[in-house]
Amino acid sequence: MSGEVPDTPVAQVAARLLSNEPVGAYRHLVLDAAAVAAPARPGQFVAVAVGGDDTAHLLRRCFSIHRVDPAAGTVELVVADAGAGTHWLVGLRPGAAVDVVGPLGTPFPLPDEPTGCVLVGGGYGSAPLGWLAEQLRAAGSHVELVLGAATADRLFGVEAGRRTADAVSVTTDDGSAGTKGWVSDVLPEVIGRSSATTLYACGPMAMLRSVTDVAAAHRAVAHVAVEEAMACGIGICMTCVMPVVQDDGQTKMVRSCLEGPVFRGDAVRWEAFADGRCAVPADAVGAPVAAGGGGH
Amino acid sequence: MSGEVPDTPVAQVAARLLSNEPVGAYRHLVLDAAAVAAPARPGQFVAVAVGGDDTAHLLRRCFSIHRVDPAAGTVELVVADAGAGTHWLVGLRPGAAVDVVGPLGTPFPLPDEPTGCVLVGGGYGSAPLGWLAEQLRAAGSHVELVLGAATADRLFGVEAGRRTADAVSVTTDDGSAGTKGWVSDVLPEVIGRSSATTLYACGPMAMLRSVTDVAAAHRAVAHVAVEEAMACGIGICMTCVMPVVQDDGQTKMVRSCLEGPVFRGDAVRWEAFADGRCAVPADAVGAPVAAGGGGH
Amino acid sequence: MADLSTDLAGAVLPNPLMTASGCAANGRELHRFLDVAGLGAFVTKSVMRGPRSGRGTPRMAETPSGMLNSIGLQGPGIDAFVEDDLPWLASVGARALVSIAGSDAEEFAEVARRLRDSEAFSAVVGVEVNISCPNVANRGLVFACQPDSSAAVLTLVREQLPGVPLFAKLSPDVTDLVLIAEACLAAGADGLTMVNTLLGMAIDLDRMRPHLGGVTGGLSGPAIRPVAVRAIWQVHGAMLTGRLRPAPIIGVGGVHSGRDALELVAAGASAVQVGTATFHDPTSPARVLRELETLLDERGLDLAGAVGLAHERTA
Amino acid sequence: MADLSTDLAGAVLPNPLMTASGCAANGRELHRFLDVAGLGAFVTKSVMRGPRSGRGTPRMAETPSGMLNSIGLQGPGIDAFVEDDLPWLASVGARALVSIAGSDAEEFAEVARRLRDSEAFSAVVGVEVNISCPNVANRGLVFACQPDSSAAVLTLVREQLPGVPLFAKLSPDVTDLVLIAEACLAAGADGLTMVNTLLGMAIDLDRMRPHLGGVTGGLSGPAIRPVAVRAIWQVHGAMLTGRLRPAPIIGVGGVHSGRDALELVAAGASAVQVGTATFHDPTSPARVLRELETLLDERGLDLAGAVGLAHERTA
Ligand SMILES: Cc1cc2nc3c(=O)[nH]c(=O)nc-3n(C[C@H](O)[C@H](O)[C@H](O)COP(=O)(O)OP(=O)(O)OC[C@H]3O[C@@H](n4cnc5c(N)ncnc54)[C@H](O)[C@@H]3O)c2cc1C
Ligand SMILES: Cc1cc2nc3c(=O)[nH]c(=O)nc-3n(C[C@H](O)[C@H](O)[C@H](O)COP(=O)(O)OP(=O)(O)OC[C@H]3O[C@@H](n4cnc5c(N)ncnc54)[C@H](O)[C@@H]3O)c2cc1C
Ligand SMILES: Cc1cc2nc3c(=O)[nH]c(=O)nc-3n(C[C@H](O)[C@H](O)[C@H](O)COP(=O)(O)O)c2cc1C
Ligand SMILES: Cc1cc2nc3c(=O)[nH]c(=O)nc-3n(C[C@H](O)[C@H](O)[C@H](O)COP(=O)(O)O)c2cc1C
Ligand code: FES
Ligand code: FES
Repeated sequence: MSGEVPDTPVAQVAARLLSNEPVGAYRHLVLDAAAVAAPARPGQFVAVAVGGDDTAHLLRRCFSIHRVDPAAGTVELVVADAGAGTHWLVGLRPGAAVDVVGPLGTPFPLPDEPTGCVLVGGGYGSAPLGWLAEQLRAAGSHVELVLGAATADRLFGVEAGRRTADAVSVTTDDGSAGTKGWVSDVLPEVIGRSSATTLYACGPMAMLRSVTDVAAAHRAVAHVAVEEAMACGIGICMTCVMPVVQDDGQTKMVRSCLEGPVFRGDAVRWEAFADGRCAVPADAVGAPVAAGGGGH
Repeated sequence: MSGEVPDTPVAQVAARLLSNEPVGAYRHLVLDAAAVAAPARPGQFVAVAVGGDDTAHLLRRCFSIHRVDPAAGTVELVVADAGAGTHWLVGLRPGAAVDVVGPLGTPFPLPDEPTGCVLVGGGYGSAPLGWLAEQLRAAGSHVELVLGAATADRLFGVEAGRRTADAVSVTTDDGSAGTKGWVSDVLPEVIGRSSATTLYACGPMAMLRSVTDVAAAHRAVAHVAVEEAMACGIGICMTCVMPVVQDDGQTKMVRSCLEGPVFRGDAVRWEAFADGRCAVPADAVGAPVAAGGGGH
Repeated sequence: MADLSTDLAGAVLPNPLMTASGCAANGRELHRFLDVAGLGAFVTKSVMRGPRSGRGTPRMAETPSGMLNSIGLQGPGIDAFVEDDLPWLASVGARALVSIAGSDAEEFAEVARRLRDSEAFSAVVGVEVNISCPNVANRGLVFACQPDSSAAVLTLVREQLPGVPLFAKLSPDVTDLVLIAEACLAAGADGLTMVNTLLGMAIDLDRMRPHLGGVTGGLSGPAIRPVAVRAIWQVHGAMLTGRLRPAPIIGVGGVHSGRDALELVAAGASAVQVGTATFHDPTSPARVLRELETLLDERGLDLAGAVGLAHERTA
Repeated sequence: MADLSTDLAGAVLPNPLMTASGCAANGRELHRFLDVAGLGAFVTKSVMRGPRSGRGTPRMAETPSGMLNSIGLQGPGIDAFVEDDLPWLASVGARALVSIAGSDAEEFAEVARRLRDSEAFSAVVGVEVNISCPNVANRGLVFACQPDSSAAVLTLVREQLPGVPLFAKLSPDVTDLVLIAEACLAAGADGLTMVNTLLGMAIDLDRMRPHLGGVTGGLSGPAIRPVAVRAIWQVHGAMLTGRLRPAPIIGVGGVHSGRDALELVAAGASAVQVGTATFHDPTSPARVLRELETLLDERGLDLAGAVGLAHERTA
């Protein structure tokens, strides 16, 4: 809890929902939230209160910012109807008020010089990639997108990507669109042909790990946006931690809402993650000496 | 818990809200709930789930049935925006689904022969009286209404009453409509001039008690519909009890959702009620011998 | 199709779903909404020796995802119960798990005796001993607060009811639940029902005084489910490690859906009661049963295979 | 305008609102949303001797009107805390109520000593001793489960911090809270903070295993408010009847609004902490303060006059 709190602006706003349209298996939400839109950068997220005034759901739900329009003051999200909270959210009608906190977390770091970039998205994880692609291309980088999902309807941003990026590759687990398989199956070829030095990825943990591996194999750097369960989104609860190697070489359990969600892929201790859990590596700072450890 | 469960029909329905219009300080709700409408009689009530799927509000809210139209299958309610649950309910738009259980409780007993009847309502308590008045007049009784409220906008059913009943008297605490004062101020005169033998009342406890007193002074019988806090509305929780003298002269703590809400006024042990509480009379069956008594 | 039957210390029930004591009266009221004979068992309101008026009102307060009650064990007394309520349950074919209570151990025993001697006793599949009620002899502290007072009750009840499946209903408001469970099992309980309500309270802010007539009350509903799951986990875990002898647990606390019921089962419950949720939806016990069956089917599990399963899958 | 000031065993605070330990990190994070110096006190995350990684994930589960957490007391350790966090709190003018923890009584004392010897100690208005954490010497049972282990901690901490207002933070998961309170006050605590989380648990139904990395976790949020009100009521009541010596109580548990805060105050709390609600609304502690002020104004009460008021109005 030391020293890492950003001094960038963050706001809590009663945003008005301007539109809510289906897009494949997801819903595309546009919110009127100027104070969030203005400072936001790709990779950051918002934390949204769900369920209304008398809800039994206490915790905010986090969503990557799909894009913002600072001039219009809008913030856009792509939301999967996953459980009770998202179900409520995607059921809102335009005009409804939505309590939004943001922008939160670290953005994708942009390269100092134009370079070859590959942006990898899994499912709704591709939500922020179009916006990122635009910024990268505007700064002169070559940008290719690799978008994967379980099925065609769970792909997001393919059409828009074809307009924005230099090329788009698609994979689906079931082959219902693009190459049958995983993004990691096509990624080496894409990196190779575009001589990419920088990868950006957003999606499930397993995907982020394999993107990191492929990047390493190609001497590229991967910046990955993770998705850990978050109770607060603003750095005060310590629920969203993961083991990340620090500059001094030590592994710490760091808050992915504050020091992430974007991390360097090669700094994440992937081997600690298994079957929906993440263990504290034995060499992490302050790791329990014996089993147990206790206390809340 | 013995023997008193009615064998009249009761239903749980996902009712559709057909309309929701303001009426004075209240909202008038019309629900499509044929299975509730068909068997309902004036004095009975419904128990409505509030707050939606993910609500923190577990308990149903109870409302007198304003009237039903068995042919149309509609049930009408008059709802005051009193707290969180009613606030949610009055905010629903037509088309919404409302989980309704009913009809519940005892109806107002109708006289065997035509007679003089005075119907007394306080605030939204007058909701069921118009419907009751129609039934009484159809059976040949003379019906007068006495409607009171704190302020003019909290009166309900005055206009409709003038069409239905033989006469309508109005009181308000602040004099903003009708006679300034309480219903009990005008009631003696109304009873006297109409030679009423039967009173029906619905409203706050203090009003029901004074209606009972006035009735006794005029050798009339008062049937009062009470409003106790109810957790279930269907007789399974024992929260809604009040001390009522039984036919055998013994006082029992009876469930007002099952053996009420309509009781003979002279059977209710009014002296047990004070300042928002109701004590168990010392002579009630099974009354605690020492203080405490314990257990849930 | 999952086999839903469950063996509760000899009482073999076709399915594990039950009402919870005090949340379904004695059957007739709920029978308007669901067939009480279709439940694994119908659990009656705790009955004492004589008729009881219960406490004054207000007896309830809604709380976030829960409620407080201070009913004060209102009921007709054991004689009226065995004359009227139990025969009715028998007449519709319900399996009755009869909940009994007392102000001292002797009253429990007396209630048990009169129950045993009653005509409709054949409808009784077991007796639930509600030791989470106040012990007059001990400053009104509930029996279930202490191992010795819990054991005293179970011993006397056991004597009256040889061969009848006996479940001790525990309060979660204790420092060490396993100790109480141990005392009950040693004194003759065949199994445990967990949990009764948590002691709670609400303030009436208009009058700045306790809201409930009984001042404090019992907290129930989904709000307490995590406590119920933990209690069942601890006690079933103690059985797995040998600290307690194995015995069936009936889970109760905050069950509102089949998912909730499966949580209690996975933690170690062989049967599940639905209490407060029935106030929200009168068909809850039957609905939860259907939902639980679907969840078990989806997982390819029989009920017996799901009981305590989460213990096997803990690293 | 209501006088909101409160005297906590000599620490006179301009208002009774505080963050809750572990629900506001150490100040900087929340300072983006509200001025932490505007609160009666800022309560820091329980700090131990050395840095601690805490537990693996998942560390949280949402539950009806509440949540479970198994953080495992992650933190930088007392040296980093006094070098970095405490000076920051001092620099913005916050009044710090520093929460300390330990695996044995000696660790508590050591943390207290290093705190006392630190440069920014002047920002400390009091110390909250989190005895609701596991005692390695006693099978990992929390200190606050037993009077003697609670007293042992308080005695050693008291020695290190003469004259500093000392609050023992109690767990509600005990049979007799008054006993624990008594032991803490006798051992040198100036007051009590009540309550810490309830022990709870959730099952991951996809994997049929405990959801939390730590298996069990602490239940917090509005769901537990009735338990907090009851705990405060019991302990303040014991002070009124002379069973306990009078001492200030800091209330915590499920406060989400000014009405909730007033419930705790009316039950006997002289100050109120807002924990989990801050996750829902980062401005909660400041908002609750405003709402509480309005409610007191409406009732013509000063804070001091409202503390424990419901006891006077009980029949
Ligand atoms: C930084 C970040 C960015 C995200 N971006 C998006 C996005 O752009 N689009 C999108 O649809 N979803 C996104 N998610 C996932 C989204 O937050 C979850 O789908 C959502 O929280 C599920 O809530 P629920 O109430 O529908 O499900 P429930 O299962 O009812 O949720 C129960 C609890 O678990 C948490 N939880 C459940 N699933 C997840 C998950 N996958 N990740 C984190 N917490 C979870 C919830 O927040 C809640 O506290 C993101 C998550 C994070 C952390
Ligand atoms: C038989 C009966 C008939 C009723 N008829 C009507 C009617 O026709 N129109 C109408 O507007 N209201 C009627 N009420 C009152 C209505 O039920 C309450 O206004 C409503 O329950 C308040 O809920 P809330 O969530 O808005 O308030 P909250 O204060 O948030 O409710 C909290 C809890 O207290 C209970 N409660 C609060 N006020 C009352 C009350 N006055 N009576 C009973 N329980 C209460 C609620 O049911 C809930 O459990 C009737 C009540 C009963 C028992
Ligand atoms: C209104 C009410 C009355 C209750 N009465 C009893 C009772 O008589 N005997 C008993 O053992 N438990 C009683 N209980 C406790 C329940 O049986 C159950 O243990 C508790 O409510 C937790 O389950 P739930 O969350 O599903 O309601 C009562 C609970 C409520 C809400
Ligand atoms: C995520 C989380 C972490 C907590 N960490 C601590 C802690 O370090 N020390 C402590 O004394 N209490 C801790 N608590 C308990 C809270 O301070 C508080 O006592 C409890 O959550 C009840 O209050 P609430 O319902 O307002 O959250 C923690 C609670 C939560 C939810
Ligand atoms: S989500 Fe609370 S610290 Fe990250
Ligand atoms: S409201 Fe439950 S018994 Fe009457």
